[in-house]
Amino acid sequence: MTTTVKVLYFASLREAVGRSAEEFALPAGVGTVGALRAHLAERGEGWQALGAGRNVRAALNQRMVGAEAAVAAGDEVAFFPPVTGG
Amino acid sequence: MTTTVKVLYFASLREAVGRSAEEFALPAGVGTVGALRAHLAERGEGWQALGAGRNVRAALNQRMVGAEAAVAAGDEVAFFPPVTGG
Amino acid sequence: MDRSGVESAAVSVQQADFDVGAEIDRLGAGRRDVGAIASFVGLVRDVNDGSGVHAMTLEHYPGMTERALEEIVDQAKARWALFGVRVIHRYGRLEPTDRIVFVGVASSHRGDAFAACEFIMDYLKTRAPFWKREETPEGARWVDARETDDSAAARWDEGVADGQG
Amino acid sequence: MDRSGVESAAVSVQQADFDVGAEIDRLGAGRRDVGAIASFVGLVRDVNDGSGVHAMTLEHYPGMTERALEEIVDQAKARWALFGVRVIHRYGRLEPTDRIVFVGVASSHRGDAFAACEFIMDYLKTRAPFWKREETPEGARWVDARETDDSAAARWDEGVADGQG
Repeated sequence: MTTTVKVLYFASLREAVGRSAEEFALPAGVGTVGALRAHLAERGEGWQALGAGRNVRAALNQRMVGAEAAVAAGDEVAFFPPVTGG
Repeated sequence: MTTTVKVLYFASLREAVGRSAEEFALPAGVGTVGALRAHLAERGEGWQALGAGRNVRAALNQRMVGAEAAVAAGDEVAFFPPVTGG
Repeated sequence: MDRSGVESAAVSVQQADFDVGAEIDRLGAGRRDVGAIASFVGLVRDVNDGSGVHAMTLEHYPGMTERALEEIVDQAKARWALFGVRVIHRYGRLEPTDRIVFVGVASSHRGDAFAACEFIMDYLKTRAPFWKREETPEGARWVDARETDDSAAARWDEGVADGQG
Repeated sequence: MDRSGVESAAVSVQQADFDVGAEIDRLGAGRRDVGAIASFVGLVRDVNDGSGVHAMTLEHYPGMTERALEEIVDQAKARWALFGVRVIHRYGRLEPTDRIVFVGVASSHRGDAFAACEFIMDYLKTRAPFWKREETPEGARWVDARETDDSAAARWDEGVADGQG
């Protein structure tokens, strides 16, 4: 049984963190998209792009969600800047 | 020098009055589009389609106008029902 | 008001059909700063007010029609930042699925393009001298103007009052 | 919700260009009660925020993109009486005058067609996961989201509150 989440990064955020995707083992106590974001922002160089002051959006299993959305092993979580298509 | 106005009729109004255009000698005292309409409405059978209670629009020299628009010899005046294009 | 330098006729009143894709392409052609093209196509429907419609004939007022449409286009250009506008309206006998009218508007941004396109259609519906006569199983009839068309056009007047007057 | 019986894909996310005239024709094809087709084409501009743009690259989130666009189309269909909706959005490298996006909506009446078409564009601008990276003389840069896009999308939320809830 999987104990990780798949995390995706797009656009300027992908460039800042230096990767587009990873499998990430959910630490104890990290149960929401917002907590996962705060946890990742602590990783150091580049990762402050996920910090509290930054305009970051999130999707859970390919649907836009807020920071309060519950995340569990097996989920796909994506972080990205506000979209600019169209 | 001309002493007449050209009067045009369109759509259901054209059918009601039985003509699409005529040269009409402006009678004394008929100085506005509204007065012209009232005068024509008195002509009898069919012409009551121009009567006061009917929803009739008017154009003076190919521009939509209200009843108060001044009309003079040489003008082109058109009467028609509300438009239904598009 | 047309900033392209090359001005083609903005308005056509014709019996012939038209090529929607080609008209939209032309609205963007020759400039590299067009970001948005909004367009509208009106078609003949086989039903109206509960009756079947076999065909319709569009009567118009030659001369005034072109002038009225050009004035509507000029008003749109005065009101929004537009690069190009195209209006085509057919007359004569048309059958269900036939195209009646095309309005296309090119601008930098979509807000102006959408607003101007809908404005032109709303004004055209109340100010361009066209009249539809429908052929139905119950006989031919002149189409009555809709009150909703008057109110659709009137909301733009309110917009003027709210704006620069 | 599509009443045509024959349902073709409403949404395409692709690198290839598309044929606007053919897409609009398809929206009206096979039914005789379509009276109105509103459409929008978005193009790459050679200027943005004061800089020249040589080209841009559109990144997207495969899988989520299609899902997000389909949800936007479903919302439009739930809100207005529509016969057909078509959304095409390109990704990859594009140059000025290239088409980026097409939205087309077929309905009985023009009010629904215009509203749904603009609604879809406004929602797409804030909810579909695309990101533009522009090449300018000063180097490449990610395009910043506009606050006006958020407010354009938000006005439709107010519309829901005013309506049937």
